[in-house]
Amino acid sequence: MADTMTAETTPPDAAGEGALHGVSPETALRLLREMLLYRRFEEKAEEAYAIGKIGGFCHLHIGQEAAAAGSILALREDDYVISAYREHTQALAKGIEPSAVMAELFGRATGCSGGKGGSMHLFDMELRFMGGHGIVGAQVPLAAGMGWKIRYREEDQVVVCFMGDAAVNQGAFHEALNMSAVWSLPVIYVVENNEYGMGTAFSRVSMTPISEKACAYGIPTSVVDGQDVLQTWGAFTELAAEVRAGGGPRFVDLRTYRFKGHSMSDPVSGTYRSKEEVDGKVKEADPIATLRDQLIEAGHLDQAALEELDAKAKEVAQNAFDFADESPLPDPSALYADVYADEGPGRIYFDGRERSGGAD
Amino acid sequence: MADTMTAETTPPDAAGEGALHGVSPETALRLLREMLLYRRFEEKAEEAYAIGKIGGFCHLHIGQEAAAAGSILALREDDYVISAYREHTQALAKGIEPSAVMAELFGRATGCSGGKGGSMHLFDMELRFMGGHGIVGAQVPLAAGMGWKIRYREEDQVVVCFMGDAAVNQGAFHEALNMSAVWSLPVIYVVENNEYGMGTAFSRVSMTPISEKACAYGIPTSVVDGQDVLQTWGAFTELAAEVRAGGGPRFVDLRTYRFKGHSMSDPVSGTYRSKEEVDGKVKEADPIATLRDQLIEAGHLDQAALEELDAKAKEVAQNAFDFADESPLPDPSALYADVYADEGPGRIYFDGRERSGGAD
Amino acid sequence: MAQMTYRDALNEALREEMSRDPDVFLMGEEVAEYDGAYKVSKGLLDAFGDRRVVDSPISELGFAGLGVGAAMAGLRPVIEFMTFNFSILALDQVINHAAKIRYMSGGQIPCPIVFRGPNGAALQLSAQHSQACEIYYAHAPGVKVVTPATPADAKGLLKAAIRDPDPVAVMEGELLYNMRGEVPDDDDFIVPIGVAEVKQEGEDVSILTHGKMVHVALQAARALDKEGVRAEVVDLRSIRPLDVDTILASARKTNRVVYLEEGWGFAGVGAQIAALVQEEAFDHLDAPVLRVSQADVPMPYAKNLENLAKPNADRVVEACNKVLYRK
Amino acid sequence: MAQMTYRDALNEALREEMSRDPDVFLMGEEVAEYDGAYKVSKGLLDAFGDRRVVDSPISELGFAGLGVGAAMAGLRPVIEFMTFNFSILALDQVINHAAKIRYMSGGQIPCPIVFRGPNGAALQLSAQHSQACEIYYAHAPGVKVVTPATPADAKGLLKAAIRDPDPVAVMEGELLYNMRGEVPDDDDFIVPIGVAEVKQEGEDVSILTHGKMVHVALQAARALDKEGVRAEVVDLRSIRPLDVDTILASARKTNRVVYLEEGWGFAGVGAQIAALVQEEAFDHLDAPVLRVSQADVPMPYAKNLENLAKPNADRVVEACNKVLYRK
Ligand SMILES: Cc1ncc(C[n+]2csc(CCOP(=O)(O)OP(=O)(O)O)c2C)c(N)n1
Ligand SMILES: Cc1ncc(C[n+]2csc(CCOP(=O)(O)OP(=O)(O)O)c2C)c(N)n1
Ligand SMILES: [Mg+2]
Ligand SMILES: [Mg+2]
Repeated sequence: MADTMTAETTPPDAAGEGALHGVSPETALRLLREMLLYRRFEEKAEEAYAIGKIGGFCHLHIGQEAAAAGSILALREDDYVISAYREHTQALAKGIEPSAVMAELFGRATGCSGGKGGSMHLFDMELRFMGGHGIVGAQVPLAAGMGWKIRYREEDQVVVCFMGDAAVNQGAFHEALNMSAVWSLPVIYVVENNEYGMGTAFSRVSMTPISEKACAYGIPTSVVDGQDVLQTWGAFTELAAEVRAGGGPRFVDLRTYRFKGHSMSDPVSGTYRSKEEVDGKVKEADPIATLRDQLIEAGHLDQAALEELDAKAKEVAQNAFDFADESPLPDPSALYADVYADEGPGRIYFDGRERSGGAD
Repeated sequence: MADTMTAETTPPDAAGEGALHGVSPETALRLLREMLLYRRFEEKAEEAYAIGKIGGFCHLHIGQEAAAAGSILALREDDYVISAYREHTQALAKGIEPSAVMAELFGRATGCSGGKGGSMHLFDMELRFMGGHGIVGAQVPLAAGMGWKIRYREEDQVVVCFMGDAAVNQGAFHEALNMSAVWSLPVIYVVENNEYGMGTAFSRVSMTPISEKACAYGIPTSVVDGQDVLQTWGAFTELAAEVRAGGGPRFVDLRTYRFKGHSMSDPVSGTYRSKEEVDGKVKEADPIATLRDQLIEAGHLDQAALEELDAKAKEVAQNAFDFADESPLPDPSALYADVYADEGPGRIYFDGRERSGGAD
Repeated sequence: MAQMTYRDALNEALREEMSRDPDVFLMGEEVAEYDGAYKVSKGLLDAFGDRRVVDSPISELGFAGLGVGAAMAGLRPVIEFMTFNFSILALDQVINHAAKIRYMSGGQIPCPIVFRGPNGAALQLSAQHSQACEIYYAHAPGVKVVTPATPADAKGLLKAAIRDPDPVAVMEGELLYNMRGEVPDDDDFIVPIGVAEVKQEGEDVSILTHGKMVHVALQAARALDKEGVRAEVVDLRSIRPLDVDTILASARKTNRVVYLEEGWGFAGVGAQIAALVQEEAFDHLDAPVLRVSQADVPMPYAKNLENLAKPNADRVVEACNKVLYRK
Repeated sequence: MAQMTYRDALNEALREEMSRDPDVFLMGEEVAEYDGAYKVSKGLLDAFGDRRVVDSPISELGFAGLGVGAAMAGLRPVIEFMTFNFSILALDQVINHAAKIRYMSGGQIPCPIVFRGPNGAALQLSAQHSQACEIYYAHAPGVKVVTPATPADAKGLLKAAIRDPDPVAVMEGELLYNMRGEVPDDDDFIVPIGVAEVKQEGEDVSILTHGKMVHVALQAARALDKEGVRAEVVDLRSIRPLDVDTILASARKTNRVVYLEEGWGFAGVGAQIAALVQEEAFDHLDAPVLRVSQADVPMPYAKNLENLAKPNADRVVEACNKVLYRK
C-alpha cells in the first residue's frame, strides 16, 4: 500500500482547476489529508487486530475511502450520518477523534461508545454520527426516522445513510424508501456498491443493477464514481443542497471496491474474487492515488508535500494506537450502566435476581 | 344486489363471439355460474355473520369475484393457489366444496380446515389451495417457496399468489419478488388492487402506482381490468402459459373494487370512501353485471337462463349454510391434535404440564 | 374522577401528552383518518393535524424502525401496532435497536419510544391474530413492558410510558377497550412503571397475574370467597421491570401462589414469576407455584376449542384448590 | 466411531441426508460458493450442485418464508441462518407460519423444515451479534428446538431434525465448531429429539443445562468434585419438547437443581425448567432451583465486560454451593 503514496505520474506542466472537476484546491487537499488518515488509521487497526488488541469482527473500508470523504465532508456539521458495520472512516469523517475511534476498537473506556460498542457500533451523539449498526439493512429505517425528525421540527439538516449493496435485498430497505418518498424525508440513501456482499457478487442476487433499486418509490437516483473523490464530493454537494431545499429523498449508486477481505478472517482474493480482479482494482482505482494524480497534475501537490501529509497521517494513526493502548478498560460497574436511563437501586429490578445482589 | 341479476340492456340482434373477447361461450357461461355462486355464497355468509353463526373476522370479496374466477379457472387443476384473508371465493374457485368452506366459516368439524382455521385460514392440500393467511404480505414468500418446489422437481405447474394492494409495502413482498426473479420461479404475483388497504387509499402510502412495484426486480408486469372477467381470464390464460413454459415470474396489477366494507365491522361507505364513489362502482363495474351484459349481447344468455343460474347459485349457498349449521363442532380432543405430526402419549411433552395431564 | 372506557382513557392519555409535549407524535396503520382500527385515536387527527397523527403504510418493520430513528434524534414517537401480532415483523427493530442503542452507544443515544396496541386474543380470531406477545418484548433487557388492566391504569401507564426516557411497550387488550372505570382527572396523573397493585387482599392464596387476566383472577377470587378461601389478587401491571417486592410480599404472606396469564406457559411470564418466587421465597412456600395459561397449542378458531384453549376462572380456582390441598 | 469436529459432524449430517433424500436442500447466505460463513457446508456445492446448495440474498424473512412454502409443498428445506441473531427478522415466518400451518389447516399441510445456524455469543461480537435465541423459537408451540453440545449430537440431532415431519430449529454454537469428539459411523445414526442426556451422574446436586454451556457445567462439576461434591450434569439437548422425565428424575434424585444457560434469565429456558421442577417435584426439593445466566444487559464489546456478562463455571459452583447450603 505504501506504493500508493509514491507519485507515478510525471509532474504536470500546467496547473488547472479543470483537472479537479471544479473542486477548489483547498478542498481537494483536505480530501487527500482525510483519505490518507483513513488509510493509515485502518492499516494501524489491521496491525492491532493481528496482535490481538482488537477483538470480534473488524471490517476495513480500505479502497472505499472516497465514499466517506467525498460525501461526509460535503455536509454541514449538524447533518446526520448513519451507517452499517464498515464505518470507521465515516466516523472519522464526521469528526470523531481518531483516538476515540481506536480506543473503541480496543474496547476501552475512552472509546467513542465507552468500549461497549466496538468496531461495529461507533457513536457520537454530539457530532451526529448515529452508528455503527450490525444488522444488514436495519439502519435504513433508522435514517428515515432521523429524516422524519428534521421534517417534523422544520429544520434543514440532511441525513446521509450508508449501506452496502447487499442491504438493498432487505425488506427494511424497501419499507423505509417507500415511506421516505411518501413523506418527502430529507435523506440521501447511499449504496456503497462494492459489488460483493461478503462472498456473493451482487449480480448473483439481483436481476437488475443497484441503480434501479429505487424505481418503485419514485426516488431520484444518481450513479457516482465512488473511486473519484472529487466527483463524489461534487455529487454530494449538489444532492445535499437539493435535499436541504426540500427536494425529498435521493438514492445514490456509489460505485466502489473493497481492497481487503470482508472482515479479518476473509481472504482478500482467491476465493470469490480473483487475484487479477482485486489487483487490477487496487492498481487502477485506488481513490487516494487517483486524487494524488489529479492534484499533481493540477499542480497543487508534489512528492515532498505528499510525503509530509502521509507522515502526518501515520503519526495521527500511531497516536491513536498509543492512546487506545494506554487507555483503561471500562470499569466493571459499567456492565449494568446504560441499559435504561433511569436505573438505580430500587428503581429498575431487571429480573429480580440482580436486584437483590444475588439470590439468597 | 338482486338488481344485478335483472338484465337492463336490450337483447342483442346479433350474437357474436367478438363481444366475449374471444372467450368461448361455454367458458363465459361457466365464469358466470361461478361468479354467481361466489356472490350468493358470500351474501349467505354475511347473513350468517349477522346472526352470530360466524365469528371473528370475515372479509367479503363481493365486487372482486372476477379476480378469483378469471384467474383460477384459467389454471390447471394441479396448479397452486395461495392468498390472504379475503379468500372465500378463491377457495371455491379452486374447487373446495361450498359446504366445506361455509362449515369452516362456522367453525365446524366438517370445515375445510377442520374448524381450526376459520374465514382467514381456508386450506385444501389435495386441491392445492394453500391458504388463507392473515399476516399482510406473508403469503408472498410462501408462494415463492411453492414455485421453488416446482422448479426443484422440474414440474410444470404454476403458482398464483394473491395479495391486496397494501401488501406491496411489506418487506416480505420485496424479498420474495427479488428471489423469484433471481431463480426464475413459476409464480404469478397478483395484486388485487381495490385501491384501499382498510381505510387507507393506496395513493396515500405510495408515490407510484402498483404497476411499478416490480420494476426493481425486472419482472414483467401486466395491468388487467379485474372487473371484466373475460379479459382477466384471457390475461391469465396467457400468463400461465408463459410461466409454465419457463418464462419466470409475472406480476399483475389487477384493477378491482371492494363493494363491501373491509370486514364486517367496517361501513361500506361514508368514512374513507364516499357513497357516490362506492355506488358508482357498484353500478358501473359489477363484474357479474358486466359479464351478464356481454353474454346477453352476444346472444348466449337471456333473462330466463340467468334467473335459473342464479336460483341454482342461491340453492348451493343455502345448502352450504344448512350443511354448516347442522355440522358438529370439532371434538374437544381436536384441541391438542395437529400441533405436531407425531404427537402422542410420551412422545411430545409440550411444556411438561400438559404431558402429565395437569400438575399434581 | 371521571367514569370512562379504557379506550377513552388511552385517548385522553395521548391527547394530554401530545398537548404537553410537542415532540410526541402518533404513527401507525389507520390511526389518523380512520380514527384507529379500534378507535383509540379518535379525533386526534382533527386535534393535532397530520404532522402529528400519521397513517403509515403496512410496513411494521419500517415504521417501527422509523420511530426508533426519530427517538434517537430527539422526538418521542408513539408507534401503534394494529395488534401486537403484527409486531413480530418489527421485532428486530425493537430488540436489536430500541433495546440496545443506549447501551451500545455507551449511554449517549436515548430511545424514548412507545410501542402500543392490543395484545393477546380477542374472540375467534384464530392462530395468527390471537397471540400474547409479552415475552418477545420482555426477554431481552432494554425495553420496558406494561399491561394495563383498567381504564385508570391504561391512562396512567400510557402517560408514564410516553414520559419515560426508555422504550416502553404498552400492551393493551382489545377485549378491555369497552370496559368502564374511574379515571383521575389530574393532567399529571401517571401510574409509575414497575409498580404492581394488590387488587384485593387475602391471606390464603396469591393469584398473581397481569393484563386482561386480572378480571378473570378477580372472578376466581369471588368464587373462592364463596367457599371461604380468601385469595389475594396482585396485578403486576409491569412485566419488565418487575415489582419484585410486592410479588414476594404476597407470596410470603399467603405461602401459596398461582400465576395466571393469557399467553403460553412455556417460558412465559408465569415461568419467570414461578422461578423468581421459589428462588426468593422458597422457605415460605407451602406448595409449588402453579401456572394457568393458554393451552400449548396455536389458538383454534372454533368457539368450543377456543374456549378450551383459553384460561378461565374455573381453572384458576382449580389451581388454587390444588395449592391449598383442598378437594 | 470416528473422531471429528462438530463442524464436520454437521457437514456429514447434511451430506448423508442429502444423499438419502433428494428433497433435502440447503439454502442460506454464503452456503454454496463460500462453503458457509463458518464452513459448515464445505464441499456441498461440489457434491450436490447449485440446485440443492443455494446462496440466497440477504433476505432472512424472504428465504425463511420461501423455505416454509417449499416445505408446505413437499420439499425438506434446510435453511441456514448465518447466525440466529439475524433470524429475528424472519421470526414471523417461523412462529406465525411454520409453527401454525399444520394446526390452522386442520392437520393437512405439513411443514418439515429445518432452521439452523450458530446461536448465542462468540467472542466480542457485541450486542447485536451475541444473542441466545432459544426462547423466541420455543415460546410458541409448533416448532421444535434442539441445541447440540457435542459432535455426535450435532450429527445425530441435525439428521433427526431433517427427517422430522415438523419444523425444527437446530441451534449450534460457533464456539463449538472446532470441538472434536467421537461420532458414530452409521449412516442412520440419529439422536432422537426430545431426549436429554445425563452427561455425568452425581448425587449431590443437578446442574441442568443445554448447548455450549454443557461444557461449562462439566467444568463446574469437576471443580465441585475436588471439593467432594458430586454433581449430576444433564444436557437437555432438546428445549421443545422437553424430556420432562429425565429432568424430574435428576431433580428427585439430588433434590437440588441449578439451571445454567447462556442467554438471559428473564423468562428464559431456566425459568421454564425452574417452574417445571418446582411444580412437579416440589416435595423433593431441598433448596430453590437457582439459575445462572447472562447478566441482564445487552452483550458489551469490551473483553472484561463481556467476561463479566457471560455465565462461567465459578458462578455455577457458587450457585451449587448455595443450594447445598455450603460456605
Ligand atoms: C440481517 C443480516 N444478515 C446477515 C448478516 C451477516 N453479514 C454481515 S455483513 C454481510 C454482507 C453485507 O454486504 P454489503 O451489504 O454489500 O456490505 P459490504 O460488506 O460490502 O460493505 C453479511 C451477510 C448481518 N450482519 N445481518
Ligand atoms: C402485517 C399485518 N399488518 C396489519 C394487518 C391488519 N390488516 C388486515 S387487512 C389490512 C389491510 C390490507 O389491505 P390490502 O392488502 O389492500 O387488502 P384488501 O383488504 O384490500 O383485500 C390490514 C392493515 C395484518 N393483518 N397484517
Ligand atoms: Mg458490498
Ligand atoms: Mg386493498
